[in-house]
Parts: sequence; structure tokens; C-alpha cells
Amino acid sequence: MTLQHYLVISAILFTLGIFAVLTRRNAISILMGIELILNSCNLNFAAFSRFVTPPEDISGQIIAIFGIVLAAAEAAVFLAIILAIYREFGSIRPNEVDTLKG
Amino acid sequence: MEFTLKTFIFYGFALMTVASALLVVTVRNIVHAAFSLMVTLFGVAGLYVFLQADFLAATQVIVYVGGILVLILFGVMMTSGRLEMRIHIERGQLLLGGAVALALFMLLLTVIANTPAWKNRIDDGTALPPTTEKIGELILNGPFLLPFEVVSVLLLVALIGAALISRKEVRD
Amino acid sequence: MLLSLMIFIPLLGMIAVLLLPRESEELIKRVTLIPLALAVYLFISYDRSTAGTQYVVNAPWIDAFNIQYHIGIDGLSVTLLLLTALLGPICVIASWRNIEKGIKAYMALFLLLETGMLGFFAALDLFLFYVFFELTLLPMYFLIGIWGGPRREYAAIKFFLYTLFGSVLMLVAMIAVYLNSGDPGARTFDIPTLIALASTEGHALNNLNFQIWVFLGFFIGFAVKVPIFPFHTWLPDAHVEAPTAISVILAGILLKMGTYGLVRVNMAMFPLGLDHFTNGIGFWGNSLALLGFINIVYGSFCALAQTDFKKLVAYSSIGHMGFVILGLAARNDTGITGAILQMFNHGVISAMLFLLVGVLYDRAHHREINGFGGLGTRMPVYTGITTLAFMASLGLPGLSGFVGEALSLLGAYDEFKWLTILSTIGIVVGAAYFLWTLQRVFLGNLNPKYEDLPEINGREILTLVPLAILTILLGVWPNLAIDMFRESVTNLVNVLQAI
Amino acid sequence: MTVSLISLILLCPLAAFAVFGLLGLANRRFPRQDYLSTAAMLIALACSFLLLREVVPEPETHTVNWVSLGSVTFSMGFYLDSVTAIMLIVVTLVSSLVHIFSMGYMHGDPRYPRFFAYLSLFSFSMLFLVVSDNLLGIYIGWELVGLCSYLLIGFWFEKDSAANACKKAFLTTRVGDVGMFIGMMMLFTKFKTLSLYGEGGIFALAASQLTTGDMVWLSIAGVLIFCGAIGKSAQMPLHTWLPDAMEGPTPVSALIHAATMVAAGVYLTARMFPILTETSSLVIAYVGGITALVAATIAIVRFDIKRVLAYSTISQLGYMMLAIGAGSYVAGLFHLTTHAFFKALLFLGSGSVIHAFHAMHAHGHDDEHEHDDSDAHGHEHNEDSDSGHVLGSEIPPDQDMRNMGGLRHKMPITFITMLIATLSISGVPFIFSGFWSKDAILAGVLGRAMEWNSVHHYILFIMALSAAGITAFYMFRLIFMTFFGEPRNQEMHDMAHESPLSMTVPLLILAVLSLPVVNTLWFNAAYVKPPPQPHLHAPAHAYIAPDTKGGTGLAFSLFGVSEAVAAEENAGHDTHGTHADDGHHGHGPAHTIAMVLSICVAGLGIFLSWLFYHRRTLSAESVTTTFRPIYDLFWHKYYFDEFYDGVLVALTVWKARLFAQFDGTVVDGIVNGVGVVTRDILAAFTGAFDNRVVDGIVNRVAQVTWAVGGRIRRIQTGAIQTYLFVVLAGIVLLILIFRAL
Repeated sequence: MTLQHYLVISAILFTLGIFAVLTRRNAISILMGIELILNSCNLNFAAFSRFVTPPEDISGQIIAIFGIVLAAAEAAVFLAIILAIYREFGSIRPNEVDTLKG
Repeated sequence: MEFTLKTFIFYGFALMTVASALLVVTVRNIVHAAFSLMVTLFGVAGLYVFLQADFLAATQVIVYVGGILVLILFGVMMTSGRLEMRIHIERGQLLLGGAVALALFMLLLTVIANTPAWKNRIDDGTALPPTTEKIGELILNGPFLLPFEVVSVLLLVALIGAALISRKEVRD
Repeated sequence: MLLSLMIFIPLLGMIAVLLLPRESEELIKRVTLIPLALAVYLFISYDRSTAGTQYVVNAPWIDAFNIQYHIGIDGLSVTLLLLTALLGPICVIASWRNIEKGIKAYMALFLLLETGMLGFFAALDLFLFYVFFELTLLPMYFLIGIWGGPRREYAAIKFFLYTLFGSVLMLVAMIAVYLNSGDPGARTFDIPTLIALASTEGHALNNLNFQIWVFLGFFIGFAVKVPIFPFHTWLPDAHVEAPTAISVILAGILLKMGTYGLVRVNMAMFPLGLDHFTNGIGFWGNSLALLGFINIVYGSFCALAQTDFKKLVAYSSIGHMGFVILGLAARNDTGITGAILQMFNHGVISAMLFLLVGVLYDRAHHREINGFGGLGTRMPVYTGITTLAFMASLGLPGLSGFVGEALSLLGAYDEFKWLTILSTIGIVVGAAYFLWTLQRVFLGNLNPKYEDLPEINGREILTLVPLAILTILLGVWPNLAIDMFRESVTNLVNVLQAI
Repeated sequence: MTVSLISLILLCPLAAFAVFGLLGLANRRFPRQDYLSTAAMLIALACSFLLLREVVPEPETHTVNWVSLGSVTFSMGFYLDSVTAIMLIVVTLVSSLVHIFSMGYMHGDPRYPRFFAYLSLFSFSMLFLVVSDNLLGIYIGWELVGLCSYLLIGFWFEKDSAANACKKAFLTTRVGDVGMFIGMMMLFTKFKTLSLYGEGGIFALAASQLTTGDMVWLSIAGVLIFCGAIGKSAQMPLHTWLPDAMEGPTPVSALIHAATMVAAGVYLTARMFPILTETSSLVIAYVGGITALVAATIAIVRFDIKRVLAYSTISQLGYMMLAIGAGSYVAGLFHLTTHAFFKALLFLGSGSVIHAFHAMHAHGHDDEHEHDDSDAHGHEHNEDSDSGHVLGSEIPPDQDMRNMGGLRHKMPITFITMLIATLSISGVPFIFSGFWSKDAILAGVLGRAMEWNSVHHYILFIMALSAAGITAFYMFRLIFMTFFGEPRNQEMHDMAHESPLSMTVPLLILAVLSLPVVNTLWFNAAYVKPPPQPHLHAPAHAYIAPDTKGGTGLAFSLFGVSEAVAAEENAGHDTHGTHADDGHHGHGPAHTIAMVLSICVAGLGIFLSWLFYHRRTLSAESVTTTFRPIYDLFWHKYYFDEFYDGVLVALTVWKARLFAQFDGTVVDGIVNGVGVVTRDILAAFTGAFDNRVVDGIVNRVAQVTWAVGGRIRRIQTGAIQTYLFVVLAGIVLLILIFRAL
């Protein structure tokens, strides 16, 4: 169990998250992709905290906790927006919400 | 590295995380995807345990699984009206997205493999003291007090904002 | 420091207005009093015996382009700062009952506008000068476009595009000056430095051809603001559509920004270019005076034909600003002093006129001059104040309008005999349209429609009295204002006559 | 002492006005404004008398810097010489009397306090004008009296005629003022000062610096300054406002439009005396002479009592101008003084008559007013049946002389005092002041004519003489129509009554002032001396009269006035303007001739008037019919008003409309057109002329931008995922590139 194990897992999660964000046509799926990305980040923080910094320094973990909090906030706002958009457009497919189209 | 139970469990968690994450992005049924995400989150929590971040693991389970995931399910239900909403994916987009993701992944792998500072960092298995008390000390009586307060305000604002956005317009 | 405080207090006030609830109106009113108090303090403590700038603040701002936050005041600026600071609270009081929608946004924009104007008059760095110049544009656009009359959008866009057109030319000229001000690294936007460089023998800025073009660039930019024929057509539209207080600011301050810029930049910085347009030789040598003459006569005649009260006052503004141009074109201290006095006095008097039109409009809900009649019996106090303002505007001696006009003409006659003589037509026509208006609105039999028109109220009198006092005071004792800028003008004239 | 006295004189009326202004702003009125204003005037009057004694042979100036610039300074100040002192007396005296008169006349007017406030403001302005030592100060006072005149003519502004008249007065005088201002600009440019007196003043500089080459320029400047006087003193061709100004209350007509303000033009011309050249003098003299004659002829045919007096005023002012233009400085000013008193008396007397008739209206109803109106028209029919409806010829019934007659029994004081004034203005010899002043003018003109052997001055003398005769005729016509004969309108006659004490006392005082003895108090040779005229040169063919002594000189020396006139005439011989030391030598025969002739024409005028309007041996109607074209010309006031209204005013308004149209359509049209063109037409235009137009390049740039923009904007899909995709792809690429490097 080296640092690289964790980093690879994290990279996989990150990539999958990116993939979801890029390909999904459903806003909630995109949100789930984002959650994956955030998790991969948190995992990275925790891993670096464990392996790179001295063991008694756990700043990385605290940052990860902040990350989780931010994720929670983000999810709440995201879902609220989705609800609002859904009411407005009757759809949550991002490609149908294109009022900003030039 | 010898193949102990601990290693085995680690790989198990790792596999569980990666596999369920793969399901999250591939499964067509959005409810299934959500449940897969739950598994992924659990897996990550398990990994935190391996990293001896007990408080983080607990937070992960409580906040993510208990909070965010439920929120997502709520979102699914309120927007679709039915639980089995199909996810529609276009082929071209799939290919392009896959290509970019894959490229990114390859890039990350090379970085991970080639960064010298990250090589040979092996978990020696020494048990560290529980982190909860330390985290509490650091957050409430240490350098992280201000960020903590800022984050709490942010959370509050986000919650109020979310409530404001999602409520039905009364006037208009 | 004091000066910076004065400039940015309205900005702070704007933030305060946005944060405060609607009910705290008293506070908003008082915010505008602070700059006034500071301006009065500056006016009193200003050292009248020197031509140099005072209260200077000079701090680096954008080092990469050697742009500085350089502010300071000389006699001309302090006069106009006082005018700006004085009109601020008056406009707030004047708009208090008239603006119904979005009063907070209105006040916030108004305070932003005030910062822009105050900063413009204090800026000593060309870039800063430009920034403040543009800063007034946007709030004005919204103030006309949102709170204006029925054709407000047309008027606002016209105003915006016109001024933008001018300021783009100005920007080009400004960059040209910057690029020619020295080697890379030694270039500067600093106005005093540039003035010194422009009269240094052999410097790139001290080149007739260069100065002519740059002069034109700046001139058109300011000419739109003044406005000088043929760039004036935004003015009547903007005035007619703008709410009363904004008309007051527009006529009282914004027009002065144009002429102030002419003095501060065109005259002080490009004496060679100025000489080319005012030396009295040939067409170009008379062109500036010719524009002044056209403004006077054209504005006056157009005013004579108007039946909309506000449009009439707007056109009269064009006519009166012509005297400023004529006085400046004279390039002697009589003419320039007259022009500066005329700037200040026109600021005061036209502010009064627009306030008075607003008073009538609030009551009768129209501005058609022929639709009134005999109001003199119904509203004696209002009639009295209007008569005072009209008389001041048509240049009755003893009131401030006369001094500026007379000095401008006396100065201009030295240089441009025939144009000045022809310009005096404007005096007669000016009297004609004001007296005719006075007759149509106030004299004769009372129009039965307006038998119950209420007399001017205390709040409105409060806005007018300070201006009326100033009008009389400066008419009786013009030295009060001239003391402020005599040295500055002498200095400028010396520079102009050195070439 | 002098400074404080003059300050007091100025401040008293100003304070009285300021009280009104401040209270007015507070929306209150001060009920005893009349006492306040009158008291202020009486104090000023007392101070003026003190000053009269104060004046020493050496004139005094006191100045302060008013506008100081780098290179020039405009000062404000007092200049006190004998002329100032006399003018101060005239103004304060007439003003005080008019104040007192107005207390009776204006009683009960809804704007009673305001009237007195305006009078105070006027008095201040007029006094300021009089004491100013520089052109700018005079100009300021000049315009301010114009304002007061405007306000007071329009005092009853509900009447359209009054509203029109006040505007007309202001604008007409403004035209003249602009001329004056141009003259000031010329002088300022030359001398860099507007002060008149002292070493740095215009007069000193003009005397020392100008050469014969500057004479044309100086003449133009002089005439331009005189333009101001033309406007203010209602000389031809800017006289039309004065008759209309009679729309104001009668005391105003007496004070402003007869005694003081209109005389300011004469005062100004007299002040400018030292810089007049022979050309400008001649212009002034001709303007004065023509005005005197023309206005007198118009006055013959008026029926409105106030209009008759108005034209008489114009005519008399022309006389004064003629005097100054002909070099008779003292005579002109003397006539100004005497005229101020007797003309004020005439106006106040007519006011008393109008008041008597007007009081009846106060008792009656408005309907009655209309009835009277038609009645008046009925009368009008007799005499000028086909004169038609002329602008400004609607006569209010209480001012129409055809409604009067036989009033001498009803209003004895008014009658006696007015008769004295009439005798005075007509030039009935010896005991009336008008005779002396008018005679002095005639003598002066004739003297100049004989001395210079100048045809111009002979013509001017004849004009003046004819005007004198006509004046006697129409003034007695007025007296006969108003006070003699049978009452023409019995109803009105019955209601008429003598005016209250506040009105008759001023009349009596003014009547006393119309006697020459009183005037010698301030008008004598030791007191008034004409200033030198360094730029006035006698023509080459001037005939130098031989000195003749004695003769009529003895008679004149009865009065100090004549001493002064004689001294002046004497000075006139010396064309370089040095003073004669002794009074009597140098009397030409001019005086005798002028005196005899003037007595003759005055007698003739009075006699004809008596024949026409009292004995009625001659019929005015038949004369009218015989000389119909001339009568029409007089009746229509030489068509000046028609010309101004039909041509000048119409032209101005038309031009204004044209300009405004131009502004709205052409200038604004171009602006809007540019907008439209840039938006629409330009695109089509360039499509057609793509290659040929030079602008093509510019437009091509625009086109290309447009086209490229059209394509590029597709990138802006509005879809977040596309953006994200691009961002990520970009990141990957960038990292790859940097890693490769």
C-alpha cells in the first residue's frame, strides 16, 4: 500500500468523474460526476497527509473535511438550481438549457 | 510486499470503489447510478480508514452517504417524477468525452509514476493516535479557526440560497 | 487627503445607500452634504495668491504605464468643485419627492456620478482624468434611461453614443500624447509634466502639426460635452427626457466638464495647437471663435422658436456656452476670466432654471409654454424667483450672468472684432426668448385651468435660494470668485502669450 | 463725508427694496412698504441736498476694484461733480414726490406694497447710474433701470397690452444697449479701462493719445455709445416703446418715462461729451432734432392724454439730445432738469385726472366699463372715422381726452398746476423755467450755426424751432380739451372730483419747481461748467463771430442760468475747449434772435390751438380732411410700429423657426441618419459598390468581422458541457505541450 496506490485510485475516480461530467445528458448525473471528482481530491489530500507530510501533521485531513463541507454546500445549491431550471424549462438536460447561446 | 489480510481488504475496497464508480458513469438508470455512487462513497470511506483518517472516514459516511446522497435521490425524484429515469447518451459525445478522459487519465498516471518525491512511500503500518481530538483542537483552537468560520458562513449562505432558489415563486 | 476624501465620500455613500434600508432617507441626504462642507472648506482655505496646484496627492497607481493617482486643485478646479458639491445636495433634495421608483438605485447612481464629477475636476493625471470622465457617463446613461420621460431610451442612447464617440477620439489623442511624451519607460500621463514638456523647445510634443491633431482629438471629445455646434443635438433630447435633478447636473456640471477640459488640456497643454485655431488668421485662425459665435446665435435663435419650456432652457444653455468658447478663444485674461465665470455662473443659473421648470412640471404635468398664462397672479413667489433666474440668464447686470458674458465679450473683442459684434445679437435674442416666455407663462390673464395651482413650497424654495443668493452675490461682487483663479489665469495667459 | 452721503443715498432705497424681497421670499408681505420706501427716498433727498452744498469745484472720485484681473481692473466708484449733484436732486426730488403721489393714486391696488418696492429698486438703480464714475457702472445702472421699467410697465400684467408693452420696452432698449456695449468694447480695447475720469480714465487717455487718424474710430464709438441713449431716451428710431410704456401706472410714467430714466440717455450723452467728435455730435444732433420734430407731429393727433404726454416727452428728449449734439452742454442739462419737473407735473396732473375718472370705475361695475368703451368708440367716429383699428390705439376711456372737458372747475388745483407746466413746456417767456431752457438750446444751436457757418446747424435750428411751435400747439390742445369747454361725457364729468391731498401736494411742489428762480439754486455759472471737447474741431469755413457785448445780456443775467449758458457759448467759440474766465463777453446775436423767434412760434402755436380747440373758429376736422395723407401719417405714427412688427419681429421669429427646423431636421437628421446609415444602408451600399468605393476596404473589414463573428458565435452553444470539454481538452493539451518542452 504505497502512496501511488491511492493516487492511482484517485486518478481513476477523477477520470471517471470527468467522463461523467462530459458525457452525461442529465444534470444529476453530472452532479454525481462532480461528487466523484471531489472525492478523488479528498482522497488525494488524505493520502498526501498520510505519506508526504509528517504523520502528526494532519492538515491534509482537515482540508479534506473542508472539501466535504464544500461538496455538501455545492450539492445543495446545485440541486436547488436544478429544481429551478426544471420548473422553468421542464427539462434538466443541459443541452436543452441554452439561453446563453450566441 | 507480502499479501496479508490487510492488503487483501485494501484491494477489496479499492476494487469496490473503482468498480462502483465505473457503474456510476455507465449505468443507464439514474437511480442505480445513485446507489452505485453510495458504494463508491463507502469505498472511499474505507480507504480513509486505511489512511488512518478515522474522523475523515466517519465524516465521509455521515455527510456523503447520509446527506449528499439522500439529497441527490431527492433531486432525482423531484425532477423526474419517477424513479427509473433513463440516461440518454449521444455517441459522438461519448467518444469525445471518453477520449479526453482517457488522455487525462494517461497524463495523471505518467505524473504519478514519474514524480520522484512520490516514489517509495510505503505504509509502514504503524498505528497513529486517533485524529478526532487533534482535529477538534486544530479547528477550534488553532490555525484553522478562521477558515472554519468562513466555511460555516458559506454553508449557511448556500443553504439559504438553495432554499430561496428552489422555493416556488409566491408573487409574480 | 482631504481632496481624496471629498472625491470618494460619495462612493462610500453609494455603498451605504445600497446597504441601508429605504427608510433611512435622511442619511442619504446628508451624505452629499459632506463633500459640500469639504468644498466650502477648500474654498476658504485655498491659497488665492498662487497659481500652483494645492492639496496635491501623488501616488503611483499603475506602475507599468507610469500612471499615477495624482490629484490637486487650482483656482479653476476649486471653483467647479464647489459648484459640483453645491449642486449635489440640491439635486438630492430636488429629486426627493419626484423619483418614485427605485429611489435607492437612483441615489446610488447619483452618488457614483458625483464621485466621477468631483474626481474629474481634481485629476492631474491624464489617465485618471479620462477614467473619471468616463465614470460620469454610465450613471448618467442609466439615470436618463431609467428615470427619464417617455423617450428616455432614445435620449439616453443618443447621449451615450455621442459622448462615447467624442471620448474615443480623446482616448486616441491621449495615447498619442503618451507615446510622444518620451522614450519607453519615461513616458507619462502626468498633466503638469506634459504641460511643461509641451512647451519645451525641441520636444516631440512641442510640434505644431502634432499639437494640431491632438488638439482636435481632445477638442471633439470636449466639444460633444460642451456641447459645441454641430455636436449639440444630444443636449435638448437628454434635457427634455431627464428628470429635473439630472437636468440640473447635466447643465450645471457635465457641460462644464467639456469647457474645463478645454482649459485644462487643450489650452494649457497644446498652446501651439490653440494658437493655430485662434490666431485670427484665415479661416482656421478664427474657427474657435466662429464656433463660439455660432453657438451663441444658433442656440439663441433655436431657443426663441421652442415651445417646450425645458427645451428652451436647453437651447439657451447652448447659447450661453458659446460665450465660454468665445471667451476662451480670446486667450487673454479678460476673456478667459469671463469664460470661467460664465462656466460657474451658467452652472448656477441653468440649475435654477431647470429646477424652476421642474417645479412647474410637477404641478401642471406639461411644459408647453403656450399652455400656461397669467401664473403671476397665482404664484407670485415662484414668478419672482423665475424672473430673477431669467434676468440672470439674459445677462442683467447686478446678477452673475452679466459679468461672465461681459468679460467674455470684452476679451473676445480684442481678438475677433466682427465675430464679437455679431455675437451680441445673442444678447438681444436671449432677452427676447426669456421675456417672451415670461409673458406667455406668467403675464396676461390667468389660464382658468390653473386657478388652483399651488404656490412653490418650502422644499423647492430651499433648493433655489442658495443658488439665487450665489447669483446675486457674484453679480454684485465677482471678485469673490475671480480671486480664486486670478493667478491661475494669469499663469495660463503668460504661457499662451509666450508663443 | 461725500462717500458716506452717496452710500446712504444708494443704500436707503436698496434697503427698502431688500425688505420687500426677503419678505416676499417668505411668502409674506409688508403692509407698510409705502411708508418705508417713501421714508428711504426722503432720506436720500435730504442727503442729496447736503451733497449739493458739499460739491466743490474739483470733482471727486471714489473707486473700489470691482473685478481685478491680471492685466486689467474694472473699478466701481462714485464720481461727484455738479452734474451728478444736480441729477441726484432731480431724481430724489421727483422720486419722493412720486412716492407721495402714489400713496394716493395706487391706494387699494392688490399689489400696493410691491409697487413701492419696485419704485425703491428703480430709485436705487437710477441713482447708481447717476453717481457711477465708469462706463461699466453706468451700464449696470442702465440695465437695472431697464428692468425696473419692465417690471413697472408690466405692473398690471393681467392686461395683455401691459404685458406686451413691458416686453417691447425691454427689448427695444436692449437693442440700443447692445450698441452701447459694442461702443464700450471698442473703448475698452483701445484704452484697457472703462473708467471715465482720473488720469487713467478714458477721457484723459482720449485727450492725450488719440490723433486725427483716430477720429473715424472715435466717432463710431461715440455713436455706438449714443445708441444706448437712443434706446433709453426713446429717440428715433427706437422710440416706439415709450408711448406703449404708458400702460404702466401713471406715477411710473411720471417718474421713469418722463423725468428720470428716459433722461438718463441725455445724461449719458452729456457724460460722453468729452469724447464726441464733430461727426458723432452731428449724428446726435440730427437724431435729436428729427425726434423732436417727428414726435411732436405725432402728438398733435393723439387723443389719449398720456400718449400725448409720451410723445411730448420723446420730443423734449430729442431737444436735449440736439442741444448736446450742438455743443450746448449746459443748456441740454438745464432743459433736462426743468423738463423733469414740468413733465413729471404734467404726468402727475394727468394721473390726477385719470384718477378722478378712474375712481368712478371703482364705484361702478365692470359692465359699465364696457359701456364706456363703446361710448368712446362712438366719439372716435366723429373725428377719425376711417382711421381703422391701429395697433395700440385702443384708448382706455379714462384717458381719452374726448371724454373730458370743462374740468377746470371740478379740479382747480390740478388745472392750475397743469397749466403752469404747460406754459412752461410751451416756452411762455420769462416766468416759466421751460422758456429759459428751451431758449438756451435754440440759442445754442443758432450760435453754433452762425459760428461755424454750418448748414446742418441751421437746419437743426429750424427743426427745433418748428418743434417748439408744435409743442405749444398740442400742449394747449391738451389743456383746452381737458379743462376748458363743455363736458363731453356728462356721466363721467359728474363723477369727477379733485384728488386727495397726497396727490395735490406733490403737484403744487412741482409747480413751484417749474419756476426758474428755484432752478437757479443749483444751476448757475459757477456751478455747471461744460467739459472740454478735445476732439471737436470747427470746420475750416467756420465764421468767427465778432464779440458783441451788452444788449440782451442784461436781461439774461437776471438768472444764473443764463450766465452758465453764456459762459458755455463763449467757451464754444474756442474750439479747443479752454474756459472763458469772464462770463459775459462773447455773446453773439444768436441769443436775441433765438429768443425772439422762440417767443413768436410759441405764441403762434398757442394762438392756433386756441382757435382750433377753444374758439373753434377753425375746424380740426376740416383740416384733417384736407390734409388726409399727412394726418394718416401722423395718426399711424409714421408706421414705425407696423414696420417693426411686420418686418423685424416677424423676420426674427421666422429666422428662429428656421433655425429650430434646421436643428431638428438637418443637424439632428444627420446625426440620426448616420446611425441609420451605419446600421442598414451602408451594408446594401457596399454590396453594390464593393470594389469601387474607397470605403470598401473599411466596410470589407466590417463584413469580414461580421461573417467571422457569425461563424464563431456558433461556438457559444450555451451548453456547459461543451465549454467544459474545451477547457479540459485545452488543459490536457497544455500539459502535454509543457511536458514535451
